[in-house]
Amino acid sequence: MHNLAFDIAHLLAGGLVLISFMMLYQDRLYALLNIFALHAVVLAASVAWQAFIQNAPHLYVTAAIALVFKAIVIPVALHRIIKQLGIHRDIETAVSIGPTMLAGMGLVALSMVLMLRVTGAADPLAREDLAFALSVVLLGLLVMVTRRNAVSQVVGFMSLENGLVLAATGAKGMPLVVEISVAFSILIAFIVIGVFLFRIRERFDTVDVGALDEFRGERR
Amino acid sequence: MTAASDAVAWVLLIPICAAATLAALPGYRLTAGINILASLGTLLAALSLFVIERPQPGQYLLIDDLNIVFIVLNTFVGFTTSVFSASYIAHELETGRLTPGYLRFYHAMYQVMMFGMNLAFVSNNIGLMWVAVEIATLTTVLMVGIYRTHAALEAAWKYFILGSVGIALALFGTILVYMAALPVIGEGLDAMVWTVLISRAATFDPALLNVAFIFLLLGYGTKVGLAPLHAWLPDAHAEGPTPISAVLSGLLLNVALYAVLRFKILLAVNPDAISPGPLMVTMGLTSLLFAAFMLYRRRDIKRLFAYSSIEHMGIIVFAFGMGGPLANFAGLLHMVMHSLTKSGIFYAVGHITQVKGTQRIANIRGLTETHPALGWSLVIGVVAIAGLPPLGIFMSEFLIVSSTFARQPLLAIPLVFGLLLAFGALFLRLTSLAFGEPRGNAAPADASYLPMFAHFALVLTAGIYLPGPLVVWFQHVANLLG
Amino acid sequence: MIPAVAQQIWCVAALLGTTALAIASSRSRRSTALVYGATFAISLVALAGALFSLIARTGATELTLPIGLPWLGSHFRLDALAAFFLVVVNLGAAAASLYGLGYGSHESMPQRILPFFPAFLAGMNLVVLADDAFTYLLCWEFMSLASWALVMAHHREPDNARAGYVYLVMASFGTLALLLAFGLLSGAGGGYGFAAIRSAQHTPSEAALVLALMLLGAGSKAGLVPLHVWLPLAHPAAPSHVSALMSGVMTKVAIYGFIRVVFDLLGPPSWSAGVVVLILGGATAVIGILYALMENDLKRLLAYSTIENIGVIFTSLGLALAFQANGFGLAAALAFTASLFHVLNHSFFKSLLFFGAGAVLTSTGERDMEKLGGLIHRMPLTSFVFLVGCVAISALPPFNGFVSEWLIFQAVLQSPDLPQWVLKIMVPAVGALLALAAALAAACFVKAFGITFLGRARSPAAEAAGEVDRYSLAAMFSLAALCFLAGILPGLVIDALSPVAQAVIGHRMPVQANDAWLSIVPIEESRSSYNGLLVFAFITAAASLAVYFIHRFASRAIRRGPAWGCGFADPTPAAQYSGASFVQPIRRVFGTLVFQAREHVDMPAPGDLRPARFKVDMHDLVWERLYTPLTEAVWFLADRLNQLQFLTIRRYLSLVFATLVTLLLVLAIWS
Amino acid sequence: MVVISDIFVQLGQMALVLLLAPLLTGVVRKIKARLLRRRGPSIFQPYRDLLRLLRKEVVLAENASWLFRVTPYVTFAAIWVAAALVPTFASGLEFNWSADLIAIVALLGSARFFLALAGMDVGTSFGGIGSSREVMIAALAEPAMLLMVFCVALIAGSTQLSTVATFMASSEVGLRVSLGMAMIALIMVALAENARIPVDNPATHLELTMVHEAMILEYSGRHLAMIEFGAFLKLLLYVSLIICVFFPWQITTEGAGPLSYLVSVAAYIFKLAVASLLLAVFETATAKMRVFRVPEFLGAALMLGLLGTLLRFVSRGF
Repeated sequence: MHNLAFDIAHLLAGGLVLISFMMLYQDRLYALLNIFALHAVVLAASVAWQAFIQNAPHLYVTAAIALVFKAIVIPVALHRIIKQLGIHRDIETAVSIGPTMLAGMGLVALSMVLMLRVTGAADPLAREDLAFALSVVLLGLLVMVTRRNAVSQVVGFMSLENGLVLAATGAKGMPLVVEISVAFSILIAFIVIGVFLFRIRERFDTVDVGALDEFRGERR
Repeated sequence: MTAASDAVAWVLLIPICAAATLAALPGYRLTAGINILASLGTLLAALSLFVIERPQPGQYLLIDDLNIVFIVLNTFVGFTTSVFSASYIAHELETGRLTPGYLRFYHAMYQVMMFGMNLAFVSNNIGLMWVAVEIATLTTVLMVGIYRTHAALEAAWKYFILGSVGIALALFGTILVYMAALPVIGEGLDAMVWTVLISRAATFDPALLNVAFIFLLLGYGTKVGLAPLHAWLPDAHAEGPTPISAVLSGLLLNVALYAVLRFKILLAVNPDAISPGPLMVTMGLTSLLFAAFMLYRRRDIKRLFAYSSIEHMGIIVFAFGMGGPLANFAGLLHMVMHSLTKSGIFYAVGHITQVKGTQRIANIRGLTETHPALGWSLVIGVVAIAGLPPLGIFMSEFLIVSSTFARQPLLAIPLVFGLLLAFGALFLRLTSLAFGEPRGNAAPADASYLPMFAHFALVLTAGIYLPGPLVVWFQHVANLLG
Repeated sequence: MIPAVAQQIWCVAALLGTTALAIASSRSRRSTALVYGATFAISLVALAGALFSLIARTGATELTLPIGLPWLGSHFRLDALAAFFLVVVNLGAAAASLYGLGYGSHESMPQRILPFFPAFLAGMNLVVLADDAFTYLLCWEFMSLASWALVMAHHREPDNARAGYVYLVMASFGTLALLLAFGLLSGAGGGYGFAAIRSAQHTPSEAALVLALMLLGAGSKAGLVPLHVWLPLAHPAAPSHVSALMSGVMTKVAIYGFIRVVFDLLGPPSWSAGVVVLILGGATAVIGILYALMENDLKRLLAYSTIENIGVIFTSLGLALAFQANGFGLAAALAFTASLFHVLNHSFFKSLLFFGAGAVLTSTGERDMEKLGGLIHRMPLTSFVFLVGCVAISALPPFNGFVSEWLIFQAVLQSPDLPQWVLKIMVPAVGALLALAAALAAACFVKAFGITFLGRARSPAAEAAGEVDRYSLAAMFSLAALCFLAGILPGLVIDALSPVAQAVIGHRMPVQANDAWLSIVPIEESRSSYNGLLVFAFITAAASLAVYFIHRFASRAIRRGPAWGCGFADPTPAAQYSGASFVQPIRRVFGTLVFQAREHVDMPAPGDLRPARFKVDMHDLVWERLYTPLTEAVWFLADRLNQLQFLTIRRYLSLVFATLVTLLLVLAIWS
Repeated sequence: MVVISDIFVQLGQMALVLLLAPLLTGVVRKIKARLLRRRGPSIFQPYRDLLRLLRKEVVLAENASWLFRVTPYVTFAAIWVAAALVPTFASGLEFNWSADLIAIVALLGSARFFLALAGMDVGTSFGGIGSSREVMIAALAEPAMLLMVFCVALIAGSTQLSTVATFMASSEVGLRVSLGMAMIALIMVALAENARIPVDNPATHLELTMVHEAMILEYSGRHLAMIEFGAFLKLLLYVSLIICVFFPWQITTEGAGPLSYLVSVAAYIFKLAVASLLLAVFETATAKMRVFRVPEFLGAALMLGLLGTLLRFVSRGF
């Protein structure tokens, strides 16, 4: 039983990393959103699984949030934003796909190296989980910094945050997990609203119109 | 005991209740008054913490020697800033940069922010501390964007995005700490309670702690404004209302620093973990040198002092990184002095920008002639921040440099170099601001000098005479910092 | 009976009180008289106290106040060395205050000077009294700060702003150097008390490093080449009585710091230290006076000549170090006493000369010598005292400047006893440099006096000049009298200095007071001796004899006529020799080397009506080779880094990301 | 008793130099004239000139200040005192401990200082030329002189002229390279200081070439007399300085009988005669150099002095 539990958890976590890679690979917006939705679903699954094996019911809430909010609400909202702002569909990347993938590999390797140092005293499940979580976090950051497009950066941030939730739920009996996931969902909501409110089209750092492109502080 | 916990409760309750009421109330005079009163109340509550005996550290709240210093400093500057902001905001209303609606929001947010910071200080729970820091950050984000100009919005946006990434990193670090504690302490809330953690930290898994510390250093370091994570800081200072700039420089940075320190202590307890010193020293020096160079090209007066904040944060982190009783003492002293001085400077700068109607350094000349009070206080402020005697920062810099040179001569060279660079830049600007042919509006300013003078008076006395009890206190804390 | 040091501290407190008074009474018109009167009285009291404890040889007295570094308190100590420098400081202060009583009334914005003047005095007193590193540096930097405020007094001139800026940056550079030195001396434990430092053991490498840092720190304040650049900018920018203090006194405070650390705290020196100091001193002396010669701004000229004198003082300090290191107590005492004597002398005549320059400035509004001239007719008294100052600073008997130079030469002549060949060879060479500097100084002050006071007025302002007020004259005359007295009664001064030498070097010069006819004998009479009094007596006797005989037996008739000038009298004062043309021969000799001076003559062809032009361009190599590149480097880096202000958020995020990954990598590799 | 005699000796010296100074110049001029196949004025001509000048009234430029009128006496006095302190025929003078060799150099310096100022006082361009060139020459001559002093003092272990003289007279000195160099340096300096050819020509009033004469151009009557007298004294001083340092034979030491005094006076006068002959020959043999060659000339003197000072370590004499 325990082995099975371990394997499933492992599988799900690994799946997250894999999906992160798919995100890195994607260069079409809608597809990216769909993949992110998948990411969220898998996260929800793994959280739920954790809830089951740690028999910690409150984690189900987190799973639910992940499922509803991240897998459905946000992607839909972003779809509409893309339509309304008329963001054109394909993402121009700062770094081309190939090197990005390589960098991703490197990051995963790095996180493995770091985490496998951890003494076996910490229970293996947590350990593996952390390794995966760390890689998901790093990959999320990678997405953020390699994509020029606002929406995809939001997506990157959310995947990063998925990694956090994964880690948090992997940690046995960690308090405040639910609160944290809620807080983060709100944060993301803020960002999405911000993107919509300031009608950020292309780059993350230009609010509304070109007039502001000049403004980088003092460049007046 | 009960009285004590009450005091702690007051420190948190007053701001939050005040926030609620202020959100509801209209009218400038009333709200500003309430704001001041609330801040004063919080200050008194914080001061009362000195006299009454400590409560037992609970699962959430904690009062110990380290954080009480921060709390008192925090509430004090919060109070003076509220006084300053009263007169400042009045002017903003006249010029119509702020509408009453936003004003209400402003005051409410101010109190929420104070609440967040106090909470961060008193929290005995790393999770709670994280939440508190984030509350403080988000509120300041909203305040920075309050003018709704493009510049302000973008500054706020930048702050927000970088901040949230910082949040994420800090959280991951927190989780890692919990994971490290898990095998030793067991599941549940205890594994996040600071006092418990510190008592058992020696047996934690070092590898986890190391990774955790890096994430925490970067996460909270983003808010400390360490280069190269500083990007949000200058714009946030420059575009927000000046009271917020004062609070940012004087307080929020300290909050983040406090968090970093907590975890430094945690790591210091564990023998196998990496010593956080070298990391902090490196980042400190980087920030110092970087900011020192950046100071030369500044054209906006508020951004200038924002960068000087980065520089001083670098010095402080450097000092704590060096460790040892002298350096830690110096670091604490430097932190307190910097908060007082820098907020004082921002008070002066706020009035100056209001009366001159510009933040461009090029358009401000000969202040000592047109506005002697403001001009000379600016001079005093810069003299203080540049580390000239007889003001407080001189003492801390003296201790830092001399002790560093005695222990690590090679580290002292870049340190001294950075100090000199920053010095040169600051005075280059000061000479053009305070002296020379007057330029710009010469109308008399209706300013509230009291907070400014209070701060500088404190800094001056500290530079010449530090009261014995305070010193003992600091030394105790310094040893506690290891 | 309160101890001497307490008296001094009280005086300082009174000075600070005067600052408060000045701020309070800044509105009233009488504040000028009030403040300077107060500082004058206080300085006199302090002077009396210091003199007493110097002459009466009261031992060192200490005092600890519960301020400054909390666990240390701030220590003050009044020993012979401190007492001597207190005499220098307060004497200059008293004179400057007296002068200020008159000069200050011409001041356009006194409220920018009055508060800082007493603060400046207090700072200088405190530096000399301080007995722990923290207090010392605090007062040191406070002194710099106050003097900076005084330099910025006339802040509307852009030059002054620049001067103040350069000054303050150099000052804080010096302070940081001192800070490092003290950090090294007091060790990681933070034993900042001078007593602790004195008792601590210092390795040779430490000592060498400390010496280097002291040369940077104290040297930058005293004006050692190449750290002197701020001095000719800042000293002239300040009001004249402040310039006098900065040049005549503050540089001496810097020398005090050097002596205190290198001779007192650092323990027995190594002879190589002497070599370094000797070279620096000699170079400073010659370069300083050459700059002074080329200068046409009176106050800048004086400032540069200060650099020369600092060089002289450091040279003899270097001699003292060399002798001390080899255990030649008497010779060391001789060199050391000579340097102290020169410190005293320079404070006398440099203050006097700056006062004179200030007098000229007030009555003509000109500092540029090329616009002056003929003042000896309109300001006879001022010109007389200025002449005294010039003779004294040119080291001519029977005035005081000569005595100290003479003593230094006597010290130089002790060099063959030294065991190290480097020193054997080098000391006479440095002596040659000193001789050259002295001769050039004479030339320089012939120019200064001749162009400014003699000849015919070169501008209407100089034409309309008038004598200055009584206070200024009183100050100048008292200083001139001191120059003269120290010149003819050097034995008394040397005896007064002996306790200092005794305390610092461990030996003293032989007692002079009971030599016949008050003559001075450094080592023994067969070697050398000098008697200013007799020389003066002889000269006066001879001169009056000549005058008597001539006026008695030969003609005494006088007829005034136009100047002859080889037959054609000059049409206009502009045809006189100007300052620039006066130094042209010397510029030809040294200028090409030191200033890369190039002369361009543009001589029109015969029949061409365009005027002939003569142009000289000279370069300040120190600025061009050292400081300009430095500043350029800083600005270049600032520009490059400034790009980071203008990145996009994505780039900033990448920075964060990069940092994170690097740190993680470091962790992965190392731990 | 000894004191009295010493004082007499001292006064005798002062009187003697005063008397002999013009004569020396007269002799030099006479010899030069003879070398140029002229008869030349009598050797007492300088005395006559002085007396004539003393009798004339002073013509003072309107712009001349008190300094201008004081200077002649000051310079004269300074030089006289300096000259009185150089042992001519007897060492161990009563007062020569009151000023040593360095002081004597400085005394001459102050004389020059005032003269240069006086040159600038009236405000003519000639005075300016004179002063500036004089000052330039002095700026190099004085260090050279001092180096010579160092060299001698380091060897004799004293800057006290009497001591030096007695030491040099004593046998243990021997011939020394450094001494030779010092002597050459001193001679060069002496030529420059006394405005002799090749540095300056005392006889010319050609504006481009003159230095000393240009300075005193405005002087007349008794003032000029004083200055001329000063110049004569200076020449004598330098000559007797060279004599007493490098050829101190037959200089009577203290407490000797009157006869020895007479002998040494005679010896002294003889030495002077030889010196003047040499000087005259040298001056007629060489041509005056351009003003801006002078620095090189004096620079050579400076180098010689320094070299001598340094060489004294290697050459211990024999």
